[in-house]
Amino acid sequence: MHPEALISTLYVFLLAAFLGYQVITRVPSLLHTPLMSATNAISGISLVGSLVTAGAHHSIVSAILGFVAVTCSTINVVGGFVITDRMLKMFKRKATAPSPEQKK
Amino acid sequence: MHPEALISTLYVFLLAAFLGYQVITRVPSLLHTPLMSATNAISGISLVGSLVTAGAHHSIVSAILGFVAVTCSTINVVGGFVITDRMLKMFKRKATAPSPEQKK
Amino acid sequence: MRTGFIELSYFLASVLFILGLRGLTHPETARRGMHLAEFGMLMAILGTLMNSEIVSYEWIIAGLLIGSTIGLAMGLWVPMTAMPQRTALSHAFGALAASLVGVSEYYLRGANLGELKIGALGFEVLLGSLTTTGSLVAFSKLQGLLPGAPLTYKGQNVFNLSLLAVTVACFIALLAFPGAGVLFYLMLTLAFVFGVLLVLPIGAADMPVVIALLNSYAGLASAATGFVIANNVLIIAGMLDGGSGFILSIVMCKAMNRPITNVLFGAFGSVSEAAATATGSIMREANLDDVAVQLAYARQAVFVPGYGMATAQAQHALRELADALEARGVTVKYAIHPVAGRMPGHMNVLLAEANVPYSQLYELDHINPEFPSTDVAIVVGANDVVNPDARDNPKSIIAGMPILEVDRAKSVVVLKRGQGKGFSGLVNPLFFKSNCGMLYGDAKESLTQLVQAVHSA
Amino acid sequence: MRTGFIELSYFLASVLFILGLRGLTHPETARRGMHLAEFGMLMAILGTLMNSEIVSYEWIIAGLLIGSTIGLAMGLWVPMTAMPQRTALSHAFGALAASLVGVSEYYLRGANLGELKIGALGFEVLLGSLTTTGSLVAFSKLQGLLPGAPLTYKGQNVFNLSLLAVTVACFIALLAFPGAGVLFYLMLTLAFVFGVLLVLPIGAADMPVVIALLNSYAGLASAATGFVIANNVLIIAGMLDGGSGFILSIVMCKAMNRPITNVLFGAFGSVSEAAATATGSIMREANLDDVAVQLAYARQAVFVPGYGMATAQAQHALRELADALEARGVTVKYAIHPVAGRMPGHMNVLLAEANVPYSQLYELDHINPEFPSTDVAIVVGANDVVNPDARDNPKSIIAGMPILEVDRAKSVVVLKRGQGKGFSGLVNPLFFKSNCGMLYGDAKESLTQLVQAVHSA
Ligand SMILES: NC(=O)c1ccc[n+]([C@@H]2O[C@H](COP(=O)([O-])OP(=O)(O)OC[C@H]3O[C@@H](n4cnc5c(N)ncnc54)[C@H](OP(=O)(O)O)[C@@H]3O)[C@@H](O)[C@H]2O)c1
Ligand SMILES: NC(=O)c1ccc[n+]([C@@H]2O[C@H](COP(=O)([O-])OP(=O)(O)OC[C@H]3O[C@@H](n4cnc5c(N)ncnc54)[C@H](OP(=O)(O)O)[C@@H]3O)[C@@H](O)[C@H]2O)c1
Repeated sequence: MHPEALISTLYVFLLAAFLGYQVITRVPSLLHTPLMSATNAISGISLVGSLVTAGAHHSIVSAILGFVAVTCSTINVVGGFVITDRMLKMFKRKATAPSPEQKK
Repeated sequence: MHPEALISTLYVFLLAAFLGYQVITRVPSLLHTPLMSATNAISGISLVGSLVTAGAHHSIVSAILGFVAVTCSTINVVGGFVITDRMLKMFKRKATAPSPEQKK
Repeated sequence: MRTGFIELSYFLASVLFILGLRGLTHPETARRGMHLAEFGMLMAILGTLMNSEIVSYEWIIAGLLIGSTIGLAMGLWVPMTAMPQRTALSHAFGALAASLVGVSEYYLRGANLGELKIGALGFEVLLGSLTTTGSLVAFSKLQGLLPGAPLTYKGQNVFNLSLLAVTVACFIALLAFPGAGVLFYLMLTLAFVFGVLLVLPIGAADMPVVIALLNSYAGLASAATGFVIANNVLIIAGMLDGGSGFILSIVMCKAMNRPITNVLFGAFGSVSEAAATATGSIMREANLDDVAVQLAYARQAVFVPGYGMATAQAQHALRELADALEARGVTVKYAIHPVAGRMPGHMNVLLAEANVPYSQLYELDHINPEFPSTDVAIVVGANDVVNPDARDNPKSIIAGMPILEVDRAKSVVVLKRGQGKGFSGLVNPLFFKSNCGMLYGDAKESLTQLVQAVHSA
Repeated sequence: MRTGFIELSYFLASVLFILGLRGLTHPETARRGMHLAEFGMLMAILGTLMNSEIVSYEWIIAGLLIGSTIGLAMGLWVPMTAMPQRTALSHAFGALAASLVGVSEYYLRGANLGELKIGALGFEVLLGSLTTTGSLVAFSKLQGLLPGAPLTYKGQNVFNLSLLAVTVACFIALLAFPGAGVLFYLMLTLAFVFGVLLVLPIGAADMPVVIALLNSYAGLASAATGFVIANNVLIIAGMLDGGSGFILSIVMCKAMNRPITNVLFGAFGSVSEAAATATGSIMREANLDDVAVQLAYARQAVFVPGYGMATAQAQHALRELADALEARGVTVKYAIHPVAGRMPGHMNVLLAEANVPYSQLYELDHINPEFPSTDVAIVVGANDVVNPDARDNPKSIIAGMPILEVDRAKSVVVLKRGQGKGFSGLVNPLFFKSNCGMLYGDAKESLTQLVQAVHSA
């Protein structure tokens, strides 16, 4: 890697760490379970690595490793997003029967 | 610039923008005036550009431009930090004479 | 041109992931946020598929198809109560993927990677592998495939530390001799073994913290992959993931008032007998019809759900009871402790499943001042989170943990099956207080009966 | 090695800047945060001085010395009431520095920069230049060197827009012919002129929003410089600076309930006569001794400071009054409107200067519910922020702006010099209410007299 690119990558790392911290601490405990499955789904982005490994045909070994990796990541992506949506769909602010107190 | 480095720089830009937004929106209005002078001081970091311009002796024109830029940035850095500290020193949680209510 | 498009898709994906997680700061915007993140993922995948290094698509399509099928099945059918296990399993998948990409990269390029990349790659493989096996053990414990109790033996910590030292030594040696495949595969194997040994001595009840920690490892492994293949979106997503795991583990430890080292090395839950203190007085059994009448004529009732509600799947019955009471004009509130249940946000998601609006859920700080003016507090399978010892007895092992102060309510009814202890294995003095009655039985059954009794009250 | 150290210093500076601003989220941690940021700045400067491109230090040392002297003098002696001007001036300095670095870069390397860098450089010079002159005009208006009233003429907006179009055209042409110096210097000149024309038609009272906007431009210019010289810390600091300006301008516009376009092109404050509505009834003058007695025997008094307190420098006198009242057992609270005064946080910093603890300062949402149970509300040089028309009269030009509802207090006393209008030029129906009395005179004098009267009450 070009040294300039490496340095910038370190900055990306640093800023992403700070940003992750800032964003996640704002998630209310109400949504902590969906948060877990959402980050899970997003971490399936490692697909961008495994897809290339699976398709590059450098050797059969790497193709198989890549295939397993693609499968695993896809499970996370699809499963994670589906489950997150399933959960979030359930959160409602108002009941069908109105509840007397609405503060929080 | 190397294209890889350029791309990473764009990411730095993106993340810094998000991070700036997240961090600044958490500053309470109580501290908005110090915030203004603090960011002002920090923006004096453009010194890192002007110092090189002033010292590189490529030509007398650029040296003078650099000199003016160094002066301006230094005013901001020193003035900004001094004023911010002057203000922040004044913010006190408790009065010398205790105040009856402390909630907020 | 083509790389331009690929890079653009990654950049867009990064933006959308960040926006997506920001959406989670509020339940109103959460779903839209997730749709953005989904779209970002699609972009990134499509972009990657345009990569000119990819020459054949069979393996890719097979992987995507199988993965989607399994993922969809898991996503649709895993019950809400099994979330902790599912999360553990998915960390295993994620970490395995990171680890395998690393292995294949090493297999292909090995010695030609340069010191820095070898470093990142070793880090990725190390973290990925130990997270894989660690998460699998956590999954097995939670699913009941392995005994939940801590598995300890003499000298365990010393042994584990030595193993870790050897693994790290391999890693360092690899930095010096990047070409030495033996070192790499030895490190890989040791990391797999270490993951198992790391999690075995931790009790099932402490798994949530472990899972969150493993989550942050998995995130770091992803970020390291990003370094290796010079891909920024991976770094960003990895750090977001890692940050979430890290913060959730901190939240849990804080809410339990235990340092993280105690969770990891304390083998908590293996000493349940010793903690039982003599309390002298007796527990009063409550009569179901009495409780129903009490509830029916209360002004305000507060429900305190805990782990027992989750195991009994009693959330729907609880909601029905709330409906019945509200129909009679009783104000009903739910008090949610941050570590009630076995997972952050556990109670919230179960109650949401049962259609309880989140405006009725109250956090610790908001509900505690209300207990003195509450007529009846119903504790549904919660124990530790309402243990007044945490507040009153500085010698208790949970001393300092913030609790829901139900003992200050005018009267308390506890729904549990018998003399079972909570997660901490402590005796709960609440149960012996004069304003507290015990309603024995499975939470779901008790609640269903209560609903009928309220209707006829 | 040397570049390694330089890069490390920049990296550290970035971390410290972020941590420093994060410190500002709480007054307890704010000072420590700033010390971190100061240390980061020192690191970055020392790192830069090691740059091997630097061959002579005379100009550098001269600049640093002169800058530090002026900066220190300004920092120590600028009074708190002159903060808005100072801020405007410092944006001019910052933007000028960015612009000059850009000019010198173009002067030295010109055509050899490549399209992307020329783009960033043009952006930097454009924004830097217009911010420089714009901020100078803003400074002059606030300092009274230029008339504060909006300077408008027919066709102004059209003329300004055309000028902007020509400037942007130069910029685009420059992208195509990076070597054409004429284009560059023409663009530079036009940007300087445009900055002046942009700010001239805006009234002095609207300057705070303009200053915040110029702040965000200055930040963007810095970030663009970062692109040009490939320096990440500049990008980060620039975006933090820009973000702050952007957010503050939004906060102000929201609190005034005016869209930003209205601020920029509305020439607000030039139409004060038209807005005066007939109110019919009369204003009641209050007697100083009556007010003192009322205060002395109140249970709770709320002080509402506004721009008049700032101009009268009455914060110390106000604090003395609070002390006198508290000594008699009266509960004193300060109600702070987000846009009271002429700068975000203006009142907070003035009251802090007068030693008022910030736990006594209450924001809109916290104090409004308390007015009905407040015996006396003292309005010290505030006007618009307590104008009930904003709430009651949907046709008012400030309709929808959130206000401090002093009119709901049991009684209100307004300290002002005479019939002067507030920033918006509106008549304030509050002054005509039956529970409201006017105490005419300079705020500082009135307050000092009140203190004495309370002592002898
Ligand atoms: N939420 C998290 O993130 C998290 C993470 C790590 C650790 N923890 C720990 O988990 C604990 C959670 O506390 P908690 O109060 O929710 O639960 P708890 O202390 O584990 O108590 C659960 C109670 O539910 C009863 N129960 C079990 N099954 C039941 C059923 N089917 N019907 C009725 N009652 C049933 C049990 O008594 P019987 O057996 O007599 O029925 C027991 O008293 C805390 O100590 C916390 O530190 C939580
Ligand atoms: N804070 C910000 O960030 C910001 C930014 C942009 C715009 N603004 C605008 O500024 C306004 C602020 O409202 P405000 O209520 O604080 O002030 P205001 O509406 O401008 O009213 C100031 C009042 O103070 C009186 N006054 C002036 N000098 C005085 C003295 N020496 N002693 C006593 N009284 C004196 C004036 O009446 P007399 O002349 O009769 O004495 C006037 O009624 C809002 O309209 C807001 O939108 C604020």
